[in-house]
Amino acid sequence: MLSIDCPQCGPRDHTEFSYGGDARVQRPAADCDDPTVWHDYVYARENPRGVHHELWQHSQGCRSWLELQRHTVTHEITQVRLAVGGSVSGGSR
Amino acid sequence: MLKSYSALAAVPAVWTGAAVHLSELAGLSIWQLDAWQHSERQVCELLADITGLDVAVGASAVSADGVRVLWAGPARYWLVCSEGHAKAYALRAALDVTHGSMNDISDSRCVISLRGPAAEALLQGGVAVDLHPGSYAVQQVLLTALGQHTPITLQRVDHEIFELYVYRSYAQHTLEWLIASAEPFGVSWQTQGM
Amino acid sequence: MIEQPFRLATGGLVDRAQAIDFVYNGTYYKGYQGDSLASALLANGERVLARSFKYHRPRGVFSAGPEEPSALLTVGWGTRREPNALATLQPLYDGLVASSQNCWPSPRFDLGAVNSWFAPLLSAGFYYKTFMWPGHSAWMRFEKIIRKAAGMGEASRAPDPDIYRKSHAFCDVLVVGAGPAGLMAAEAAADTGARVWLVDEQPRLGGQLNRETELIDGLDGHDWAARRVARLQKNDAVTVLANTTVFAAYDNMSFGLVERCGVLQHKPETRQRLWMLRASRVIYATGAIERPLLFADNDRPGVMQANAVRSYNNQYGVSCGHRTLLYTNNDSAYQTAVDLCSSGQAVVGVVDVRAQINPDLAQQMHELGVPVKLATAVQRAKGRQVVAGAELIALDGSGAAVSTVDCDCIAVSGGWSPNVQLHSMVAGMPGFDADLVAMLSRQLPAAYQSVGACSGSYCLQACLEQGALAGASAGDSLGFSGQAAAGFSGQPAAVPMAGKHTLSAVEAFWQPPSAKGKQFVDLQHDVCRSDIAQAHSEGFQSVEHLKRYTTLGMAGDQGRSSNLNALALMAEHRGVEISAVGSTSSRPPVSPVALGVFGGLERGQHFRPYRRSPMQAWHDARGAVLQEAGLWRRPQYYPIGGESLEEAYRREAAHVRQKVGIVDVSSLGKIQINGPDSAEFLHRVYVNNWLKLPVGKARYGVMLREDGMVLDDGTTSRWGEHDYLMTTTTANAGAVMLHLEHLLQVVWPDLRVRISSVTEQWAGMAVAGPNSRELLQACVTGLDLSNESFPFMAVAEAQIGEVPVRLLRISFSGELAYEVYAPANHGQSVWEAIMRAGEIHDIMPYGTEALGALRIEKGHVTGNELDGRTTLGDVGMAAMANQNKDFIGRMLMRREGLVATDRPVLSGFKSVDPSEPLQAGAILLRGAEAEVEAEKLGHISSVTFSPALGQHIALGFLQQARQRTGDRLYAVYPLRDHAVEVEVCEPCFLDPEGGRTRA
Amino acid sequence: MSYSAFSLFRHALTGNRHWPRAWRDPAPKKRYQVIIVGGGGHGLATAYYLAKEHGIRDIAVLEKGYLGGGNVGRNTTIVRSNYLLDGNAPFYELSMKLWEKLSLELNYNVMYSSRGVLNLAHSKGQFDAFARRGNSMRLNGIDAELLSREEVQASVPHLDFSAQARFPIFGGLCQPRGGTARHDAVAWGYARAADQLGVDLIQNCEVSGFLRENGAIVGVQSNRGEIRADKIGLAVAGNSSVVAALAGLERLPIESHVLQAFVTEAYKPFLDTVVTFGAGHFYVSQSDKGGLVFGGDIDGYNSYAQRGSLAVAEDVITAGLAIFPQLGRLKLLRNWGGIMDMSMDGSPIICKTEQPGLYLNAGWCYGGFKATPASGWCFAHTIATDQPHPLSAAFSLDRFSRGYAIDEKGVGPVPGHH
Ligand SMILES: Cc1cc2nc3c(=O)[nH]c(=O)nc-3n(C[C@H](O)[C@H](O)[C@H](O)COP(=O)(O)OP(=O)(O)OC[C@H]3O[C@@H](n4cnc5c(N)ncnc54)[C@H](O)[C@@H]3O)c2cc1C
Ligand SMILES: NC(=O)c1ccc[n+]([C@@H]2O[C@H](COP(=O)([O-])OP(=O)(O)OC[C@H]3O[C@@H](n4cnc5c(N)ncnc54)[C@H](O)[C@@H]3O)[C@@H](O)[C@H]2O)c1
Ligand SMILES: Cc1cc2nc3c(=O)[nH]c(=O)nc-3n(C[C@H](O)[C@H](O)[C@H](O)COP(=O)(O)O)c2cc1C
Ligand SMILES: [Zn+2]
Repeated sequence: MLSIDCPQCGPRDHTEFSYGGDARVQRPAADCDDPTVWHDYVYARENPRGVHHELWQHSQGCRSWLELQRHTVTHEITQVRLAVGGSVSGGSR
Repeated sequence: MLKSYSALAAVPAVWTGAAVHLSELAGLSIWQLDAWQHSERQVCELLADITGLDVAVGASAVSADGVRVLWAGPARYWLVCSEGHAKAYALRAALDVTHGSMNDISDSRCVISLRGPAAEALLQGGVAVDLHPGSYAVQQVLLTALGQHTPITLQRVDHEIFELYVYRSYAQHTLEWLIASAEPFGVSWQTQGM
Repeated sequence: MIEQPFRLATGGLVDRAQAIDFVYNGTYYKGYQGDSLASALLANGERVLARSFKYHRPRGVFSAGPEEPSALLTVGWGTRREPNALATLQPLYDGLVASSQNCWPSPRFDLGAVNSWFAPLLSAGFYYKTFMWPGHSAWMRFEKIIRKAAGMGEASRAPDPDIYRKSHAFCDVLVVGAGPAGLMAAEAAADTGARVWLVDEQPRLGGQLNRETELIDGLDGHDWAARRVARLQKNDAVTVLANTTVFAAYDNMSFGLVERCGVLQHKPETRQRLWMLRASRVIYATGAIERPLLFADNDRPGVMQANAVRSYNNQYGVSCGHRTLLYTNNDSAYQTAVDLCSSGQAVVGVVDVRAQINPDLAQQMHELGVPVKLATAVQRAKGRQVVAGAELIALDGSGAAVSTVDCDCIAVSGGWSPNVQLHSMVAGMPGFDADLVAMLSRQLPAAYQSVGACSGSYCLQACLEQGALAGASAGDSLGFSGQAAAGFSGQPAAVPMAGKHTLSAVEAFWQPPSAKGKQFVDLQHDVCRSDIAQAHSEGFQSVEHLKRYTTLGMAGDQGRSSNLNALALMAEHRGVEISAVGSTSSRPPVSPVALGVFGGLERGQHFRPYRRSPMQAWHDARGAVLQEAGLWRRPQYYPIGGESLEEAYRREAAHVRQKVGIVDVSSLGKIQINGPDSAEFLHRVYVNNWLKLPVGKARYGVMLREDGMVLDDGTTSRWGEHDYLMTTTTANAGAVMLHLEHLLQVVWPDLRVRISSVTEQWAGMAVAGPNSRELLQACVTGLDLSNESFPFMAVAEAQIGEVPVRLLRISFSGELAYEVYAPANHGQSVWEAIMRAGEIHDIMPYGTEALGALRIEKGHVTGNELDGRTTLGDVGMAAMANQNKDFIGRMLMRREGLVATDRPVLSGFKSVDPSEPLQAGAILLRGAEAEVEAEKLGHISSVTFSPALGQHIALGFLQQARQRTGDRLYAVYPLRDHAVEVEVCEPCFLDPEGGRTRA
Repeated sequence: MSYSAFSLFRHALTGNRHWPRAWRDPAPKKRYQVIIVGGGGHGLATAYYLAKEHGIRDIAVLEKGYLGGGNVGRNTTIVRSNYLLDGNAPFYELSMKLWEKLSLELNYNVMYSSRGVLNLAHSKGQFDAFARRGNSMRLNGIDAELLSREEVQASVPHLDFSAQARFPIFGGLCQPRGGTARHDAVAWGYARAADQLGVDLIQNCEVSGFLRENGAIVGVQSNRGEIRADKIGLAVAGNSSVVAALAGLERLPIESHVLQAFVTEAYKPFLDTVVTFGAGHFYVSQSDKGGLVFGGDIDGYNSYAQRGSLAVAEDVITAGLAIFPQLGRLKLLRNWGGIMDMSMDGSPIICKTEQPGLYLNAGWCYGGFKATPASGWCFAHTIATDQPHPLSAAFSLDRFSRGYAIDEKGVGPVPGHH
């Protein structure tokens, strides 16, 4: 089980969180009309075997969206910060 | 005024021991204050001004004279007081809409008090956060879950006294779970005469 | 009959003053307090307890612990019986009932034993090579027969009546295992002031100390252990649990523990408890188990671990045989000989494969009068049902003839295997240590320590020292200074003294002489040495292939006592080192765990929370039939008399159109939106325009996912300058909230908007029907409900019986209708007030079924239509989107596939015979025949009888629907061999101009 | 040598000492006509059908570990073709047809057991959705039966039909031809049959890079050296993103997630049907050894570690107890994880890629075991002919940009939710 150190609430079991996937995708600008950019935003994903930048929401806690750096083999979490103002992601969550 | 109904009215009284006493704290008002990203300080100052409490930015909980301010998430606070408390209305009147908003969410939560030597162990059955007094101090508020499916707000009011704010629709299920879980310790639940 | 013929006259840690009655295979027996079921059965001379999995060979007790492969019994009776219980780990209690499994009529005489005649055919992987003929379904026929032979114990068919509980737990230092190493570790850690958990799976703490005879600080080992335990139990910061297995280690130092608290009763208050423990440091002190040596018929009851024989002798005061032969490749078995002799048992000899042993040992044996045969091996166990002798063969190459020894117990020691299952779950594979002849986990991350026998230290003194050091350093590393403990010097705790003894010298001995008869490597799965040879010759040579092909190590004991022997055999076949063969992975659980404990109290009705509406009590009192809606249960209809669903909803729906009805809509998601940028936010979230919604008005909106599919729809109303209330569907309430929070926090953090879920704050009810205005005007104060002052889509605050309520003039039913939102605690009384006021208007409550009928008549969509694959265009709302702004889904909704003209779109349908019902899930075809590959034109999504139209109608999706209006098609339902002729019509069946709504 | 009752008997007489190898253990050649990366079910099946159906015998299957050690060797073995969408249904039905004769085809008993797959419905809405699926299946020539509550009870009497059930059973959809197959036997059966057709099965051979000439992929780098080929097919399941990235296919529409599976001790059989409980994410069957094999939802975060968390075990087992309350006393024997290649719409990808010489087979989520025969069949076709097979044409990589996602669940581009 993962333990995520929420900057607002302290270390919590990952079961209190909802996963949001790749944190590196960026919603294109409001005036962007390039379909490939939009396709990549919604469908193309980093999926590294190694450190992954990813979003989690503390949905059963303070409801903050967080950005984590987590290793996808050891599951070690090396950074947690509020996602506020940071990168964005797509799809319905 | 029309009658108010408790979400826990259907749960019959229980007495199998005194290690945990469960009761409903009815008649509380819960006001939710939300600040915008950069106005949290102003909102806290206002809260401090009107309640007379020492509300620091991000403070977990402060209380006095039946008025309580609880941290409820980033830049979000709950003012918990008795129903119709003048301070709540004063605060509402004084809050500048460019700093934040204030909503009455009293009916959205049911508040269950747990007291007794086994209260901590009982809650630990469902809460995945360390409740040992060394890590969870008196006054502190936790936004967490009971089991994997019920979000709750929990405050340790005293060493052996906890107050659990649970969504109203989950309240009866939660109380039934608490009573069943507390069986090995001995538990009492007194329905409010409503 | 003599009572307990194999019970020693004295000795053991059992309480002879407390005799215990128990039943085994229908017969009463006696044992003592402190016995395990295995020790009590052995004391009573019961040696054949079970039949083996594949060949139905007789089996008895092999070990004295959790590694037991053979003595699996069913314990308890009726719904409380537990199949496959380990007799070695089950403490005896008064009234315990146990029985043998996998045999008929009895373990001693078992008809299933015919299997062993076919043994050569049942070699490794035989089922892959046959049962394929005749015909394609040959396997199905053979399978039926094979399944009859499957399985060991029998599961109860009735629900498990016992209670299981779960709890989270936290500590600074977890110590797994309460042998000498674990006890010292726990004590030293506790002395630093850390919060410590000490856990052991045995009923009695002390580990090997209960089995051995070594002295510690001049005390008997078990006595020393008992004192340490007592001291630890006095410390508030220490939790000590017996009968508790740490069954798994997970990421981030979390552990699964199962406490068998009810193990001493047939009908306990709580049977077991799951502890979900998080520790900052862990110290593994899990000990080691003894491996067998291979020889022919080594599965005969009476062939046991030497250490188990010692344990039955010392801990339980039970003799495992009248004439015991020891067979070993290391020193530790000699301890068994010593202990047996000192309790007056006959040891017929020690057979040691080594050519040389420590002279002290030889001397000791000589003094005891125990003959030692060096460079000799046991080649075969004799005896048909139980051991009756042993055939020995000299290993010195002299070709010395085989000799025979009379014995009824062969106590075997093939060396020790450290218990590293937990270590390996997170730290990776253990490696082979050639000196210790064992698999060891050497490299553990800093927070993990391994001490005592599980780290390869078999000397008691070393175990104590390592434990003390590990405990202190764990506490230290967490910053505990030791102040909490009086007398703590900052140094490791004083280590008690145990008698020094030399380390156990062990010599690898993997290739026993071959002899006629099966040599069992994995006793529980009946995997033999020949199976391993066969796997090798067929190319199943990697450990994982070996395991999977032969099923070695895949039984309940997970090959604890067999894996290394098998790996060694494979290494030999392949001509490589054992270290090159590797080992299979260790997985949770370390030993089998009852499923019930994972469920805890979340069973039956408490499997998931039941979310109740504020008006639930009213619905219940009114006899509403409830319908599952996620975690909610909503009134589906309110039957009067013996009404059926069909009758009730038609009545309810008709009534709404004619008079007035009320429906509970509290489960709809409600989201409070505040802040100066709220309008802009809504404008970006919904496809339509939101910048100009005035205060006091509501608007319908549709939101998309970023991929252009409809996410949800609902109305949002504006209550103040910066104050909006959004409603969502019941099903999507959570998803929409998450979506909006994501947008606000991550995508557009600069928007000054705060949202919060207020679903629970408001009880919601819709009052609908031509009489609704008149009715509500009679009970609402503070608001003029006339069409002029409160038109369609207006919203306002008012009171009902002094309760402040919110009124919204919106309509899902297509009638003149209002939604009333009251603070939840007053929901029921407001509902009741409306019912009272409605009496003269003949108000009637209606459920979701009638609600469905009404909305289908209007062509309004719900989850049946918005199934996550629907575009705006599919539901005829493409025009609603404002393409001149950015909104979620704007770009991807334009993709080719989403705007293709052959997409089925929302349409209405009537059955051509108006009395013929339609069914949701039917497929639309041109013809009535359900022909395979017939062109599917669409499907029916929602159906109802429309009281207003007096006929059955439906909504659905149809290709080119608008061109097909008036066409006749078939709604085909091959699952029931059914087809209904339908006429295509507009999706809105009633009042398309909306006159009723606006009346 | 062919397996038969006779060969079993003959070998039994000689102590089973002379069974030949099931497949050779060749050293890799310098070049092949086709390389398949990944010795799981799909890779092996692809090699087999390339050799059998397309006459290409110069093939190597490169497997980084042992054959069948990936998801094919760790799945819950459910085989079915009960799909709603037209992009999926005919493909999985092809698979079903291949399953039905697979043991004979491979001369290896894969123990395909058509014991029926029963999906439970707990509300009218769910039931109607099942009906739509079942009707659609029937029209696609796939067997399906809609069961009332009573019919479900008659077929699986041990389910909880009491008033205690939190989500009472409303009815169900059953595919009688659905069932299970023996996971390992599928891998080994294809391996042995492919080997007999001359395919080189190379174990402990991890592909770590690709060789490129004139813009085309012409071979691989591996821990066993460079190996060249005209065409290279990737069938590496959970590792698809990683291996594809080595070949320059960055950022596939895939996330890798852990899915756990569970097996209990062996008990006398009492459950002869596969049962799935959608409301609680649980599916179960009882193996011929007597163990209950079951699984649930994914752990829910990107991972390449084949291990899961206690919380999911808790959740899955709790759901199991909700429909089978008598399971409480049965014991969990082992619990493991596998890495799912979760795609953006929950459907697979079988196609030629934009990199000349490179072919992709990925995105199987937790449903790729049942697809094994058809996946091999269609992927072999694609590699051999450079054309998509008609039944897998919908599984193209560009379906996302064109707006033709095949989203059975309707949850949108969130891999973890499929
Ligand atoms: C717990 C679980 C339960 C499941 N249940 C079901 C079910 O009930 N029904 C169903 O239909 N499906 C199920 N699945 C899904 C199914 O198992 C997979 O979709 C399917 O097996 C994937 O195809 P495969 O067999 O080719 O994959 P794999 O067996 O994973 O094969 C891929 C191979 O590629 C190898 N590889 C990876 N990288 C490299 C490299 N660089 N070089 C060389 N080789 C490499 C791997 O070692 C692996 O052997 C389940 C999966 C899991 C994990
Ligand atoms: N003479 C020899 O060759 C030899 C060999 C091995 C051990 N020994 C002796 O054995 C002793 C070793 O001491 P120790 O403390 O390392 O081990 P131990 O065997 O005394 O204690 C280990 C304890 O861990 C418990 N345990 C194991 N796995 C567990 C789990 N998953 N959950 C809960 N409990 C678990 C066991 O029940 C046992 O009580 C010493 O006395 C040593 O002399 C001697
Ligand atoms: C259908 C199926 C049944 C299984 N049955 C057993 C079993 O009876 N005993 C066992 O120990 N493991 C069993 N396993 C699990 C394997 O031992 C192993 O854990 C799994 O294949 C994953 O491999 P790994 O644990 O080596 O990573 C089974 C696996 C599958 C897929
Ligand atoms: Zn938080």
